[in-house]
Amino acid sequence: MGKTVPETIRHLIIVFGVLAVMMSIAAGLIWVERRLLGFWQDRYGPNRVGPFGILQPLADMIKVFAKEDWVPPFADRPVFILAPAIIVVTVLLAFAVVPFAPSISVADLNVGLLYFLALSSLGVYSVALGGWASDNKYALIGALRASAQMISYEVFMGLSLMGVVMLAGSFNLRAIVEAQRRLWFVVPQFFGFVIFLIAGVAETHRLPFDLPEAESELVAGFHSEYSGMKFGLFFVGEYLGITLISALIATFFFGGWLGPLLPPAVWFFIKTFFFIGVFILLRATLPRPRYDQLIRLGWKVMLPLALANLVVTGGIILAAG
Amino acid sequence: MLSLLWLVPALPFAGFLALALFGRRMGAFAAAVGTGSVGLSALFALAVAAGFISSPPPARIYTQSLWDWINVGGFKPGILLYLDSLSLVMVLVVTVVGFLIHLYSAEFMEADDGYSRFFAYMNLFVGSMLVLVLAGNLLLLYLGWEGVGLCSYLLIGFWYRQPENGAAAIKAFVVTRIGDTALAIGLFFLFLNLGTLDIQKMMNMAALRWQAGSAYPEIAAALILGGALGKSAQLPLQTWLPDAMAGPTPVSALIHAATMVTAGVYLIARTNVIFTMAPAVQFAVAVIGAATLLLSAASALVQHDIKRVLAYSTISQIGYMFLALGVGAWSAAIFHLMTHAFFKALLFLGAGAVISGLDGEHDIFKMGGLRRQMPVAFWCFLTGACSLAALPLVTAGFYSKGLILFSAWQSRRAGFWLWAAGIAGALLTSIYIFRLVFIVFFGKPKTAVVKKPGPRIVIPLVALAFLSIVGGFVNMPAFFGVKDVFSRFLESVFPVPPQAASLPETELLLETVSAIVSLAGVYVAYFFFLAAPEYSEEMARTAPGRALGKFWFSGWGFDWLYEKALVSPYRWFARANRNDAVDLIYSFIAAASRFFHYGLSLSQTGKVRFYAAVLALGAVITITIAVLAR
Amino acid sequence: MAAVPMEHVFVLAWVLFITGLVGVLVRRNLLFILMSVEIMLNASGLAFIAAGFKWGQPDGQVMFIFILAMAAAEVSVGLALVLLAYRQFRSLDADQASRMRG
Amino acid sequence: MEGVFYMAAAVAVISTALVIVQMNVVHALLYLILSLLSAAVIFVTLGAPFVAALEVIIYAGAIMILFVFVIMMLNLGTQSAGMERQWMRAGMWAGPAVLALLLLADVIYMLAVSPRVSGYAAKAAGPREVGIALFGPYLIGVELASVLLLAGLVGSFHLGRSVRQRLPEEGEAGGGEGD
Repeated sequence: MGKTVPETIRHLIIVFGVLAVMMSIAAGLIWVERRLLGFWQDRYGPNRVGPFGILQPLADMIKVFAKEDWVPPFADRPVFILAPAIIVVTVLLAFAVVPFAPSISVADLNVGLLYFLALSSLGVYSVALGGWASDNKYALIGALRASAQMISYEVFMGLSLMGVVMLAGSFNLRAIVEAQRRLWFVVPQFFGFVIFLIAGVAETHRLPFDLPEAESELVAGFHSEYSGMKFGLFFVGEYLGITLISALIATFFFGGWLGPLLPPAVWFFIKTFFFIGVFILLRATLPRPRYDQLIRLGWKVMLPLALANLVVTGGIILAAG
Repeated sequence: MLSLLWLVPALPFAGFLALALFGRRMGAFAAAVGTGSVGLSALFALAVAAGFISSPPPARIYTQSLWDWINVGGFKPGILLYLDSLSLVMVLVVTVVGFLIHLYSAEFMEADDGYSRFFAYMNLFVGSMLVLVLAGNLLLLYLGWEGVGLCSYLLIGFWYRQPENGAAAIKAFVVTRIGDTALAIGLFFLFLNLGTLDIQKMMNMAALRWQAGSAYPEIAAALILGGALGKSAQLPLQTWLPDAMAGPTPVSALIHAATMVTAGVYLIARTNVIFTMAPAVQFAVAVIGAATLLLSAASALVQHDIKRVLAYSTISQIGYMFLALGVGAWSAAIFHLMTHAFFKALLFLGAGAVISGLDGEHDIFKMGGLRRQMPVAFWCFLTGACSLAALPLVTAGFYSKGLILFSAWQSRRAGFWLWAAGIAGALLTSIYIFRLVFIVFFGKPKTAVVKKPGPRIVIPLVALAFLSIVGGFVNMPAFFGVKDVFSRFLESVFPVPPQAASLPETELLLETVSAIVSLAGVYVAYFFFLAAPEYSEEMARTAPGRALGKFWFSGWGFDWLYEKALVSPYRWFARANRNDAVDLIYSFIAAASRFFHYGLSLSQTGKVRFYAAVLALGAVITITIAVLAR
Repeated sequence: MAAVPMEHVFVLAWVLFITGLVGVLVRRNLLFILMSVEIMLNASGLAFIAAGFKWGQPDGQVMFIFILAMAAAEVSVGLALVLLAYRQFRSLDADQASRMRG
Repeated sequence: MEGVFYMAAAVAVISTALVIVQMNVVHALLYLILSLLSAAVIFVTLGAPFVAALEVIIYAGAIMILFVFVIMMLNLGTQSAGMERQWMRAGMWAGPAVLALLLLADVIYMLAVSPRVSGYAAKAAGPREVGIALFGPYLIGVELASVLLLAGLVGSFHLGRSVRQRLPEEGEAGGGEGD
């Protein structure tokens, strides 16, 4: 691969830049979420550390790193340690294909969308193995729930994106963004957007679909036995997941970096943060459904809807030639 | 008019379908459907005939192609209806006589359980027979041929609860099947050598390709003759017909007298070109006809069963037709076929009236004096008998039989002997039929009459009696100075018979001789069976008389001969081979596979890994072989 | 693109396949047997992909997709059977199945 | 890319070998997933990124998670590892080893005698070509595969159902999904 030295350097800068930005966003979200929740619930949230409590993530980080790294003696040690790493690694790897701006993306794969789906499907292992390795019945039940939920929702997450692929005619994320120059795909693919949003919430097992870790019934679900930095990795992984899904919603349905006046990257971050806000708003407002309701919603409503969306889209594209 | 032709066979088939599907629920209405469909068919046939005669189609041939039956590799027999004067005559005979017999059956079979079944079979028969006579190619003809054979089987065994009826049906089926097989081989032979089964094309092709008298036409004619012999109950396949009387009497009248048994005659007439080109076989036809007519007329002389007398009589009369065919008098044969259809149907129906009148009595020696008790039946039967005996001038039989005898006389080959056989047969015919008349209708009454024939029986009888008289007037001998309408009508189909140097005087002489012979027969019958029956009884008591009577009664011992020569050895072989030598091979295979099966079932351990290992081993061996064999 | 010799890819596919085969033959645990079968399927899929790459034809990938579909069906039924067998025998021993008759 | 191929191949071989000698099912499964992921990397080096993605999504992501799911449902205790150890005796390796060697001999012979064909087609087939082939000449295959999947669906559904009906008190042994 004959690349010139400046190109290689530019590439490395992008790689590490994205990594740094994502990690700091994830950390920053700890503060953002708590502040926003406080705002919507008419209370303050963290406001002691630094101005507006903005240094709260730093304080949390110190706390987490300082805690004892403890593995329960009954746990399956290697798997127990491996599990939290998986989610962070897979989500960070998934960011590789996200186009932040026309020239800023780690990898410009022509099967970028499939790459994202592949990595998001691997993220299940983190939860499942973590729960299993803990050798704790709450954790195991949480893990079972998580894997069933994530397999189910992965199916139509993929299906909902196929409409976008059909319209753009490519799996490449950059090409998908370029295809939205005239019209954001949220208009022709409104159902695809709704399905993807719901599936994204379920994939990141955020409220209201956080049944794998439902505190009220399962203590803390799959990460009951985790503490210290391993717990921190799950936590960071969740925020990274939210960011990823938001970024992808922006990419797939809201024209990615496209926008007037402002630089492309700014538009991209504006859209992404908007959807992060939507995620937090969902957490603040919606109640948690029962587990069987969740699965039923997935298979009996979302899947038919996704299929119908696919058929109609395909039919219209065929009819329009 | 002519385009209505397809309706003629279609209506009886429609009737059959309706009866077969809904017959059980129809009750008495079944007769209306059965008779009505054939009646309509007869009306259409008459309309077609009117059209055919008033405005003849070009070349006097009308074809109607309904659809392609098969189309495979150049073999393309269509459902093709073919109407010329010959098939028109046959269609008229079949539909008109068929209609009258259906009408008769409506009353005759009224009390029977299988009323609708009977009409279904009868309609199927009429339809098949019409297909047979209207067929434009031999394959379709063969379809009709087998169809009538099937109906014959079904109707002979109509009262299937009695085992002997079933046996008679099977016998009829099997014996005719021998002839059918010959015919089927003949069809293959013709198709192989002429490349078509379309009758007209085939005849033209045969005339072009084959030399008269060479082996090809002889073989083809012999095979066709085989089929005709079986269906028309001629020597040596005649044994089934007397037994076929087990069926209901209208069946005997329709199938075993008027129509089906004459199919052989029709077939030979239809393929007359081939027979003309095969003089040896044609002569054989004449000889077989002559022999059959003598043999069965003699048998008819000694029967006690009224229907068996008529059955032997039928064989004998068809023998006359074969004789005519054999000497090349095609139109004479068809003429006799037509008149015979009228008077023999009449005789059977009359006999049926007598039988049902006497509550199922078949033995003529238990009848007697019915002349007064059943006058209508008597007069009609007498008309039929006169026609059969060929009483001069007034009967149809006289003209048709006379024409045959005249033609036989003219034959270049053994003409005198064939004529002599015919005239001897005529004497015997006259004797046996009037023996029947005198025994049944004269003398003292022996059995009480329980049932008088109703109108639906009387009308067909009278109609047929009428036809039996006037049917002959269409073709009078030349010396009457009247045109021979019938022969001329058929001229377009048949080649002109070889005209020997004979004068009308010869014909007059011959007709006179046959008239005298038939009258003499009547007198002989009168003398032996009415005026002085003791003489005949005396004669029957003497040793040679008894032996001869027994011999003739059994139909010249053909059944006995076949039983000994064919059936018994076959049965013996079947018994000896009860365990089927060929089967041993297969049971050995079965035993071997069972053996290996037990061996292999040992390998069924239930251990999946063992299976996988063996599978892998097998794959490795296969791959190794494949690799090394490269 | 890559200049990996085709023979190397096939040897790799062979090694993976044989590993799976040995796994099927050696292990008694039904789950291990199923996994070994998956290894074998994957190895054959690898061979298809390699052949398709060699000729620049999509057929190899098509075959792999069929193998995927087949594997999905096989695993879903196989695992249901494993669950059933476990409930029946309280064990995952494949040889336990030889107790079944009929 | 060559280096990537050989590294991935080494990972695949080692992890696959580890799959079949593991005592713990979950560990074996993790090695299997690793093997599949390295296979996906190999696919990418062989110019088939589309299939590589499918391998990860379906094989590693869906099929293997089913295994995890079933293992979690069975929830085998620690005694199963001991059982495995007991089942795995040294003698068991002999037969398979012989078979493997035979096959090896076949393969080496084949590779030795077959003519060396070097070089690759200029262009690798992308997702578009695969899709066109799938819904063109292989349409019947796609239909059959869908029928097969349907049969698998019905079959596993039936198997899963009948357990509950026959053994109602043991149906709860599976745990999780009911509550």
